[in-house]
Amino acid sequence: MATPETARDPLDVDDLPMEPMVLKMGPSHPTMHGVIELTLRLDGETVRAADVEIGYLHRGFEKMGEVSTWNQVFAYADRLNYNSPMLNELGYAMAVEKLMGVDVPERAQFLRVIASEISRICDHLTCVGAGAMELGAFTAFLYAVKAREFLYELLEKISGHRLTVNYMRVGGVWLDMPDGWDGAVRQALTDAAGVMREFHKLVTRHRIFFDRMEGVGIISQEDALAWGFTGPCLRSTGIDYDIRKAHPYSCYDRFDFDIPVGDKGDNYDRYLIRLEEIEQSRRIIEQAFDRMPGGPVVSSDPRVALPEKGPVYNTIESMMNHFKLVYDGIRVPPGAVYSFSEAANGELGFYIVADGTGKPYRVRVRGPVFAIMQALPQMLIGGMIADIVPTFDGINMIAGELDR
Amino acid sequence: MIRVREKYGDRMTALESSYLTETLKGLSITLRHFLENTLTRKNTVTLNYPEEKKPYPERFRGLHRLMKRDDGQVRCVACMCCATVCPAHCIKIEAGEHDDHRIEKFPIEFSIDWLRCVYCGLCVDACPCDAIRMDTGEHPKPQIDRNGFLTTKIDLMKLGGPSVAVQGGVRPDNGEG
Amino acid sequence: MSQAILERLKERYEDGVVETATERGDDCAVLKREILVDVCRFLKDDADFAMNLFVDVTAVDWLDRRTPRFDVVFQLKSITKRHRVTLKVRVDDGDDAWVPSVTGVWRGADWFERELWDMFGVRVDGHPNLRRILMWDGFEGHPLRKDYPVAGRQPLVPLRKSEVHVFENNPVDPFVVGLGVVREKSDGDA
Amino acid sequence: MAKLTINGKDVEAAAGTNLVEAAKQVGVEIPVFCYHPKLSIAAQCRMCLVEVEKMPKLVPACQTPVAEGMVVKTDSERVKTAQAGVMEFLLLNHPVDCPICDQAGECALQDYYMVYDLTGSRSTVGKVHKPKVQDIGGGVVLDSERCVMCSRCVRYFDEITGDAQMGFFNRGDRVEVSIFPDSPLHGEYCGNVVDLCPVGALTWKDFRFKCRVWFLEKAASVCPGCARGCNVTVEHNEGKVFRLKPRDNEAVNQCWMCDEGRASYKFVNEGRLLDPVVREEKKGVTTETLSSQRSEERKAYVKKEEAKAGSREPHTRKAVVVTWERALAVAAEQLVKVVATKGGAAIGVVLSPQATLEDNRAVVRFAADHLGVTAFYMGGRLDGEGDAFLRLADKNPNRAGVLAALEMGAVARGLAARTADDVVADVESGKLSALIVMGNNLPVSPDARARLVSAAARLDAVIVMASNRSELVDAATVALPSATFAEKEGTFVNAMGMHQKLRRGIALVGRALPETQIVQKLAAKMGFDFRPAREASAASPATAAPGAH
Repeated sequence: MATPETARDPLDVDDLPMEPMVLKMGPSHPTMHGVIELTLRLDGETVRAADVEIGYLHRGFEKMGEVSTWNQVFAYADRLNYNSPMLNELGYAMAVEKLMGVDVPERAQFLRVIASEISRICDHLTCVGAGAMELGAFTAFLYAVKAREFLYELLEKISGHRLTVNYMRVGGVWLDMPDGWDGAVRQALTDAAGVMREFHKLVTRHRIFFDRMEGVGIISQEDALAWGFTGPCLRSTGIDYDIRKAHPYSCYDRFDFDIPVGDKGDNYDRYLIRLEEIEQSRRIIEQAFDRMPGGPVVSSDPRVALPEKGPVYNTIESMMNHFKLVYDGIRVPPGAVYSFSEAANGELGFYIVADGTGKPYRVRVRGPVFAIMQALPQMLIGGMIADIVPTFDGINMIAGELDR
Repeated sequence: MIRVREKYGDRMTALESSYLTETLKGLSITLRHFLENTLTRKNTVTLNYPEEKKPYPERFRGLHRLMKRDDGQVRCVACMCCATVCPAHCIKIEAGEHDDHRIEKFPIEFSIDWLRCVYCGLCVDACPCDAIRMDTGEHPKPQIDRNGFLTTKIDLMKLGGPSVAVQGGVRPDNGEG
Repeated sequence: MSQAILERLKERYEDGVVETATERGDDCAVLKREILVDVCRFLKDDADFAMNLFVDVTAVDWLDRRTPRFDVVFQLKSITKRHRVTLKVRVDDGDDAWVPSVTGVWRGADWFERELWDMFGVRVDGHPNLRRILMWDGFEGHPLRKDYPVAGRQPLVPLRKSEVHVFENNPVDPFVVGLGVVREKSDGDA
Repeated sequence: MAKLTINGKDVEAAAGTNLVEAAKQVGVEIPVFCYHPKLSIAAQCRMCLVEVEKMPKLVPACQTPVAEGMVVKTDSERVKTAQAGVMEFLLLNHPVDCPICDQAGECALQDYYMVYDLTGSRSTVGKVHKPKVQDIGGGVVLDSERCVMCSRCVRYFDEITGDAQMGFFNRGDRVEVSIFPDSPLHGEYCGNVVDLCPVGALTWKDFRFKCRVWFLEKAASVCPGCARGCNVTVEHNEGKVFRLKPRDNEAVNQCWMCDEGRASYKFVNEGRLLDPVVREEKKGVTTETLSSQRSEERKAYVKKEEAKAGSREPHTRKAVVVTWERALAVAAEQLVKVVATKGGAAIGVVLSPQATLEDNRAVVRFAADHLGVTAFYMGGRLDGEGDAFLRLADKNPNRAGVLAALEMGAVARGLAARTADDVVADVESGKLSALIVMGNNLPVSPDARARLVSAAARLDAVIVMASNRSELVDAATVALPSATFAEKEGTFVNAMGMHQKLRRGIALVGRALPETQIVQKLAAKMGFDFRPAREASAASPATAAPGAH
């Protein structure tokens, strides 16, 4: 890493005055994972100051939530962190269920965890793959995308869509897994693991990659905490904080998995953590399939879940129940809760307020990346302009959950 | 807790930092893939689109269709459940009185704006008559202008087929009197 | 554990704590605005509580339903102690719509407080850089207020020719920024 | 007064109060189908069964008067079982009709099911079927299958209108509510049975299938149909009014409304004058230029005009849709000319008892103070039928308001409203050379109206502020679109002298404006300093009390 001291020779300055330069990077620079704008003040190639301007992808999620029914919000929640829609849905569903006090059936919990972990793997694959590509390893990126493709197909099989899944509902999930899905998941995970081994061989120990990741974008433990880091970025500084372990939710307490942590808080740590978390997610999924209980996949509470179609077509009782849920929505009792879960980038929090009607009074999303992005200038300053790319990737900014 | 640096290695070994071994290792992987893909296509994951197409899975939510009654009339009774539940407000229905008293109500017009639709499938969940489905397995085709995506009842019914579900208003025991 | 926080706060601040409640497992203390920063500093520094992670701040607009109008809601968490607490401050509309900044306690509150201002028009007193964050400069109104219409329209913004960019983390030298690369405005030679 | 407890809450109620009403006082809802406060007690739906201490059986709350020391439970297991049982019976033969039933969304069965039942069907046999979609007259459609036999409609005709028109027929599960053979519903108050029906057995033909009720937004308003001023809610969606429903007001209409009133919203949606129109002295047909009409309305209008053009000679004045700016400039110019040459006495102002008190007052003050007008006439609609119950012969909701507005504007000037027939006479005699008309038409005979229209062609200015198209609008030199009662805030003063507030429902249709604003703009155009909203009465509900003006 180029430190300010080595970046320029004081002797040169005398006869060649350095000219500070302001560079606008973005709002749609190719390496910007979403639309944001960096304003950099450069001293040669060294970043002296940086500002982040966000909000380009603000779609008014919270405002839309206030005019949607509780179940309609899932369609918007999908589009927060669009790399891992299942994790957003899980976070939102848990918040509503916490406020309502609904019990979610076992099998639905397991399906949620499996779907979420597949989403987490997808997210990490995108992050490490894109990171490799931005450092020039295009082949490696294609391998990661290939592995992700196997998983997207699984999501498509269970939910109907790859990205805009809309799979979860308050009180459970949309449908049980299709026949043979578990076998397909195990197969796909094995295939993906094979691809990832190759990916690993291609980049992890390659010196070009190593040199550009190692020691770049360092953040200390204290700083990370002060800025409100969570997720892989916090763990890269050596803190083993993972909400799945610290505050187990859904059925995570039943699975055996490890939390990877780094030492230095640099990009290489973040890369390795993501690589390792893919492995751990695989472990969770395999255990979940081994212990998958039977039973329904959505709550049997008629105030929460739509009744089955057969009775709806044929009996007035279910028909009325169906109608009330459709036009009135789920009636969530008045109150407010904050519910949080471990999304791919850290703590995804939902603070929801209900006023007893079928629509949320307020839906607040605390996206993990929002807190992390504020520290980006600190992680960039002092580094080279080329270091922006791996650091930015290591944060894994997703404009969807940053701007909401 | 796993310390990733312990597991994956912290520093470059002398061999690794020579570029050579790692580059050769990488090249061997890509070369193997290159040969495999050109000679056998056994492990190739790409398709020669559009000659080869991958079928959508069974649950894929594609274009909507309106199901029909046994006599070919539209199944929908314009109850507006789908229009109510749609988060994108893309369904517009105009209800009217049907001549047949056993049907009573039917949609004079039923249009979906496929550009506004987010393909969430809530309308299918919300339909109490098995009238709207998204199981065509097709995605919207490109159109020259926006109006091309505004689909009417006729188009939606063309995609539709007979429904096997027994519907509320008309039950097997629904004789006269 | 977090029940203990509420007890401790009540004991320590007496009248400053307006009320405490535990709702569906969430422990919440409603504070008077004056003691907010003090409470935050105490919760962060106290070894028993060690609220080292600032999670979130947002507001709820109770237009026409309650007075004061806004609940400003803080979520705090301790990573070491694995517990958390919700703090609320009630502020009213107009001149009263302000809270003190807690950026002095947790730096990470910075953007969250800017968002609070941007979305609700609740000013954050003592914030180092209180600008809009998700909306653009020149946006009229505060979108998450209940009286802002869902389909609200905004006037067009005039095309910006160039502007002086003041770096937040290095505000000494302003620079003129336009399209692409623009040189320093000041006549200095750096 | 009797003291009792309901669900552990102390209640104090007057002797004779029944338990349903007593429970309401403490916010306890007892479900009812057959009970209605304005009807006699039937106690036949059994939905309101409650447990009273020391009574061996559950008792119907609607039929049980309060007594000192009573201990009532409405949420005990026994009561819940009874409620669920009643629901199960009621639903046993209920058709699976929610998708096609207009009541869905405001149906007592649906609402109660979610609270008091929530169990699936246990029936293994088919349902009993009865005739559906029967047009029983009076604008009411009956579906016998959906009926829960609460007899509210039967009792309504027995007790409120006094002409028994409905009854129960057959026995057991074949029982049906219906009209008597060959005697369809008649009378002017049939719509109330639709409101009374707790389920979808009786639906209102005019509203059927037009809009789902859960889409409707509601605004408290006053019926514009007659001088009674029945309190109503304007139910609207996306800028269209779909129905008027009565609102409780013991002093005016209790909870009833006449059928004529129910239909009195129609002019809000149909045949509206959408843009300011200026008529110029040119040969040509009026139709082509009215371009901004809604397409279907425009087609109908063109058709009508073409027919007219075939039978009569084309209008000599050409109508042009113009901007507000232009229309007001033309109106101002014409008025200024008349005032300058002939004085204010040559201008006649027709006030509208269809418009609000505020609008009339603004027009009176503008005309009297700034133009020097002394001739004010009462516009509105011709008298119609009245009866002893609600309907009054005066079909204008605000006649008293016009008089009040004149009185206020007439301080020390002795203004009075003359009849609309005087307008025709004064125009024909040449006493007036300009007219300012509020409202769509004049309450005169068709013959007199035709005379006025032909005489109006000779006038220097005919400025009409109207919400709908009419002959008078077609004869105007300047037609300004005004807002209807559903689009503005204001006050109606009914025949009893009660000031009643209107709340705004839909957004302004087309480019229409409330008359107050039109006059304000017109005055500004003419260079007057005119502020009609001095009292700002529309702003705060505190001024809604009678006598506040």
